[in-house]
Amino acid sequence: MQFNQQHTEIRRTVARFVEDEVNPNMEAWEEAGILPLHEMFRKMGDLGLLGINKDEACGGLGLDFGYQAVFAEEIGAAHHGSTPMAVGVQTTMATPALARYGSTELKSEFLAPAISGDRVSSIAVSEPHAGSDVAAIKTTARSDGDDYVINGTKMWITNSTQADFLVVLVNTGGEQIHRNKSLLVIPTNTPGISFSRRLNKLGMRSSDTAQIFFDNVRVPKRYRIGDEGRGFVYQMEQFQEERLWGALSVLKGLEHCIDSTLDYTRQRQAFGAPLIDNQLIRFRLAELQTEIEALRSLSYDCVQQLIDGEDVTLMASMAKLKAGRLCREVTDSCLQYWGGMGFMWDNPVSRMYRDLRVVSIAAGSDETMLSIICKY
Amino acid sequence: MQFNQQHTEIRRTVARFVEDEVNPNMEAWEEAGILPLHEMFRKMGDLGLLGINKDEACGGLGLDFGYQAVFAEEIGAAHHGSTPMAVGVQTTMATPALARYGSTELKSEFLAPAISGDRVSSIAVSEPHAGSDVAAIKTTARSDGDDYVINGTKMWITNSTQADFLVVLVNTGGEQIHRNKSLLVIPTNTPGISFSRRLNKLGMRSSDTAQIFFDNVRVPKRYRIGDEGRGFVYQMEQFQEERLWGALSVLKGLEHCIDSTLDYTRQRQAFGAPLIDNQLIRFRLAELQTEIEALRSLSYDCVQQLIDGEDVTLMASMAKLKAGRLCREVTDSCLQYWGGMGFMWDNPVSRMYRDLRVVSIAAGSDETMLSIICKY
Amino acid sequence: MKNPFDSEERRAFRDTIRRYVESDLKPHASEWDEGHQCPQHVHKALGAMGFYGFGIDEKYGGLGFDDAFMRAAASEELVRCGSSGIWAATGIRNISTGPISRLASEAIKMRALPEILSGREVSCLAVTEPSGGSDVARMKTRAHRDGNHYLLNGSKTFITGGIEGKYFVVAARTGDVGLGGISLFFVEPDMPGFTRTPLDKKMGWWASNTATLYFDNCPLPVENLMGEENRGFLAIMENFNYERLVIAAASLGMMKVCLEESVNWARERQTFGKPLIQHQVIRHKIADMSARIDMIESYLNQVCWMINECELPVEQICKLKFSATRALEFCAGEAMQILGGAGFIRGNPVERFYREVKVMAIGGGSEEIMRDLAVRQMGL
Amino acid sequence: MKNPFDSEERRAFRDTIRRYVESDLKPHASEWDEGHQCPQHVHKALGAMGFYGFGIDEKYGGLGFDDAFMRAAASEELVRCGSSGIWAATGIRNISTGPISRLASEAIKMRALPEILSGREVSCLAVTEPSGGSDVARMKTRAHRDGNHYLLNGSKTFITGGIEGKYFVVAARTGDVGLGGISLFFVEPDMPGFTRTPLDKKMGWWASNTATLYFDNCPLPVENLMGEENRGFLAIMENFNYERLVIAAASLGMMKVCLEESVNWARERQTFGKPLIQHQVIRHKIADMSARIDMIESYLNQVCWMINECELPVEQICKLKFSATRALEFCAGEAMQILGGAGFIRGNPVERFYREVKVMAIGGGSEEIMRDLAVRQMGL
Repeated sequence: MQFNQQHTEIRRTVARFVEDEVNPNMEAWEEAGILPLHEMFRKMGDLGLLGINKDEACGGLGLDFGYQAVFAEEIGAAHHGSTPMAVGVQTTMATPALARYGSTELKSEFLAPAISGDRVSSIAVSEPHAGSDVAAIKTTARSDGDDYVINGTKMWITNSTQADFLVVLVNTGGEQIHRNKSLLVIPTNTPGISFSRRLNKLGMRSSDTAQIFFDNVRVPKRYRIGDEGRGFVYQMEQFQEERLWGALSVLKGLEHCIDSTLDYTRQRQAFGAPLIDNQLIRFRLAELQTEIEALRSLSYDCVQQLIDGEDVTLMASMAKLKAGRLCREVTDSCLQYWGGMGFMWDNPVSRMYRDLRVVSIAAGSDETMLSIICKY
Repeated sequence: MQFNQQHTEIRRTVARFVEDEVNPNMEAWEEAGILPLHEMFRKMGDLGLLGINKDEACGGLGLDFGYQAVFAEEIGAAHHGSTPMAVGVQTTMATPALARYGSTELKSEFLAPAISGDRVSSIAVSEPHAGSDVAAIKTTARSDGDDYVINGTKMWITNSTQADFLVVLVNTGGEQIHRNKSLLVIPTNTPGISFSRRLNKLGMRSSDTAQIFFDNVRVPKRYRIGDEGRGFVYQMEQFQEERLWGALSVLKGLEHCIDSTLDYTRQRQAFGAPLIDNQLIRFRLAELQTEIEALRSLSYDCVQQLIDGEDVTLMASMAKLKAGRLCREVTDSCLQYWGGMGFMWDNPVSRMYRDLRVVSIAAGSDETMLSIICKY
Repeated sequence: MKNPFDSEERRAFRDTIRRYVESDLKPHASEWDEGHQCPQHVHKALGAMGFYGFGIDEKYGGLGFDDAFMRAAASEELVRCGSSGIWAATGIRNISTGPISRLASEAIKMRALPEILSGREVSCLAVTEPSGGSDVARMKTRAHRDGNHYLLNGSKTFITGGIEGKYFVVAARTGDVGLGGISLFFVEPDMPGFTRTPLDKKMGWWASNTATLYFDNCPLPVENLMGEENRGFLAIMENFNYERLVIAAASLGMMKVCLEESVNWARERQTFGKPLIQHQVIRHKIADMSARIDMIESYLNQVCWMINECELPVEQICKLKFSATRALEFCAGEAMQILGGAGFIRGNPVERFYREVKVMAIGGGSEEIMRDLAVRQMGL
Repeated sequence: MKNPFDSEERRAFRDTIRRYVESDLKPHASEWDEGHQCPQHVHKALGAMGFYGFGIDEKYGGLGFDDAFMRAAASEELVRCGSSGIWAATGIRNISTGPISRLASEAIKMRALPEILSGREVSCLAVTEPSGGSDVARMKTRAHRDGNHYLLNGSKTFITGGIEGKYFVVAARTGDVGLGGISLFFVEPDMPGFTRTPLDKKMGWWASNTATLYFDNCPLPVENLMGEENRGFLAIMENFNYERLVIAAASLGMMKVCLEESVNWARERQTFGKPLIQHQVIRHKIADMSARIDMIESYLNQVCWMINECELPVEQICKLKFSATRALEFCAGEAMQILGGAGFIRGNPVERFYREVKVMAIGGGSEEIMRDLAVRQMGL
């Protein structure tokens, strides 16, 4: 990928936002267990960051995914995993299908305010008994005149307790499991929707995650994105950007782990010399830097393919897989060199160790990525 | 990296050469323990492949390193490691410093016939007690009027028993170990040079490797490449292309391991189903493909940096390190799935398992790469 | 696996602990860990079972014998409650009772040991300093002789149980820089100049409290010097060996729980139309976990046997310790992966153990220090 | 490490083999391996030491007792000559003597066993087929009853020692498809229709010959049926357990050689101004190798104890086998890396072991098959 002046501009804007608005408040949000999403997104909307690759008609910048990729990479400079994930849900997980297949009316009602930062969105696919196995979901939307009536439940839904609307994958009828699903937009104030308490998680503790229950929830059919029965295909398409976001948005966080570990091991004395004088530590960190750089190159190549309109399923799955593996390897190795300090709750590496463990699990587990790669 | 028509043209020429001239003869060469280098290089010279990124004045094509990279990748389609290594010595290990810093006279005497394929070249840096630790070499060149008189020995020298001339790193005087070395061209028919028997190696068995002894070998000072005392710096520079060659030239060989393993496990039945139906095997091969693709992206990025005139020391070391690691991991994992067949000497994966083991050792060991990366 | 070194007594001791863990600890482990406490009745119950008494004379309330197999079994069984924090809050006691029973004056032993060994009071060993980690040779806390007292100055950190501790064994410098100038002192929190603050935001081990201790001209009667002046280093070193042994044993117990939880979940959970346990990658993960558990168990038995029968096998203890925590790291990681999203939600032992892996790998000497030490012990 | 299960007899047996290996095999191992031979006097000398006699009655020339520890010790010591090919050429004998001594007719036993156990003749087990690998259930070689004979048709491959073999135990199908239709036969090479060709271009194990056998209407007297018809599968399976045990033991011996060679080289070799052994990465590699050796040794002892004292621990044997070959792979790879270019030149044991790793990992059941089997044995 080649970067031009405008890429650099976006990179600088995001970097400043992270430095001024995210990192100084991050510890307080971790303590509170929730992010002030409406406030945060309005600020980002004002900066034009929530619709970089969305249509200008809806308030977006109309740029290609390469610019969005820069945004993903740079928002990853946040010193915890929750902010990049929450932002990713808003721009790259819940809204791509809406932007691509939604009616003009639906887009002006939901997409435009998501881009301006006035409305918080969330994507609801997983269910208690269907994680990576998306085709096995059980939530149904029964046709009733001009409406759908939705029943079921969705699990592990990020941003959900603050969301103004959800994009939900449901069964709309038929036997063939890849052709019987649709994507619906459901405002969270619709009667019949309820939420579990916020789930208590190993990491990503600033991020609100909940289970959602649908009890005879009624929405008009015009809230459906695109064609009936095409929801599975739309979601699979949408997954590619989600996975690519996953890979891009961890790069800086992993590098921050290495950098802070380098700083620490340079200061910390043991046996009469700085820790970093141990060949083993230097070598290990060098090797991890190599792996992160390989992930970056792989992700950029994939972004370029996406821009060129090619099928990125293979490359995006590879990038996501490698990201998941690295998140575990890098955080684990770095933590070790902090000794007892690494065991403290507020340690930067310890936080990433907890937060990024989810990368191998969410948006399709490592094993699901491997399944996809095998089929190519 | 972007590829144009001319890249594709070179790729096709090399692919055809490997298919017609290398792979049908490879088994016989392995048996004989030597490659017919003069014959092979003359054919390649006729095709214009030995000076892709060398000056047109010396018979080269005058193209940038990107074209040479395509050549490196494609020659790696050979079904053993010896041919890519021998060719790499000729084009990318022994001659870059000569092309860059040699006098016009020296280039027309040695570089031009190396490009046309009339002369075989070899690079002699390692010594029995100085492998990766290049600064510790002991071979000396004493100044005597207009001549140098060389004494010492060089170890593990590829192509050496067939070489017409050697590029040799020697000590030319002074204390400072990074400023007391020079690169000399030494024709192998100079009196006082002798060779050990061909070394018997774990792999790379078509490649002739020997120890070289210099006993009062006299060459004129005009055979020196560039300035006296700059040899260490020239060699370090030359190493970057060598290491990048190392990474690029294993890609196709590793993919061949995977492809042949895929073919085999599709055919081979066990417990009533093809081996490939085992999820574990599919997943493992998918993961390895991912790693190879990451190495390719990393190598291409480094090639682009080299073309752009940037310092590639860091990226080339990373690419070489990752190549060394992957050579072990891929061949080892693939071999496993062949069962007893993989243990046979002529098995394609078994050969690569033996041949490519040297990648983690030669041209600077993995640990040396790690040392370099640490310093950046 | 059947244990070649089993005996009637060892089986009975293990069974006693196991039954208590199953009935009295397991149902509450999650609640206590989240509540940052380990109730006093747990200390007392373990005391009554002899958990703290190895190698200590009966007249002080000890067992009057020692046995490496029983020490290991006690730790292995205790962590099966699902929180190694509860084990840390109780089991780590033994690193301070060793020096007290060997080195303290008769009066101190008669006063303190029965209190500690019965579980009524908590004792702690204080070696690590804020600036030094495992590097005992650079210890900065000093004790100056002043008439009938030593004046203690400095601070200690990462002291497990330090908030509730009643008796402390504190290492301080009384001589020159280096390993030869360290002495051990018996210190009590009501002495003037002694203060402590909690280190309460840890990744794991929530059931156990951790303290930083500060000493500001704290006056210690000369009788509180434990053993000879300037000879404290060896006493600390000996002690580390037992700490490392029980860390390996506790890691083994945690690995077994990870495997059991994985198998239970994999049998229950359906994906892609069949139980998770029927997927070959999951089955092979289970085989790998089980093989590592067997290897660590065999190695642990070998080392216990050597401790009982031969000289203290320092080299093997080091290698056992880092091998066990590497294996634990592998098992906890694989168990998390098998449990998927369910493992990420707090309240299950796998999630808790995943957060507790690193303290096992670092505490008692990090894996790196263990390798350095092992190679030196090999005479290289 | 000191072995808790050592006894006078076991020590004496191990010492005898060790002394012989040191004085008579080690000096020639490289030459024999490169020369693709293992001289007959080696077979005989090992026979005289009782190497082939475990579990076989004295009247046939056997030892009259069995002991898993001694079986393991013999293999561990033998590979220390520096070529596991020599071990393969001799030690793998035991997989055929087991079935012969349990199942063959008295006449065959009296005739063949003394020849084999004394090392005068070579015997082989022939199960694997060109199309089937480890998949016994799909065996294609058939034996049809025809009057007083069975007519044998088919082929077998990867038969260690098959070129010089005088006696063969051949598995063939006499019944339906599946595991229930396999029988074992005693076959001799002078029978009509028996031919063999060498598989001589192997990556390693050069000292041992390997054959493909062809049977073309080969007539076998009915007395040559070993045990009951269609009951051969279980006999093969039992046998595999001992084969896997000794592969693990041989792997342990190879790992120890890798470690010793690494330490010796690292002490001698100077890089960047100091001996290689002073570089921390090299020291930690050595610690890691040593820890894995200890773990495998401990696990092997545990399994030997279980074989002697309990029921055959099939689950543990599977896990031990793949754990041992994984560890060997690690040690051989690290040793190669420490030796650098010197390790790449033929003639040293590390180079040879590196080429022999995979046959240990595949022979007797691949690591993958071992994991599948272990999980099934765990009842999952």
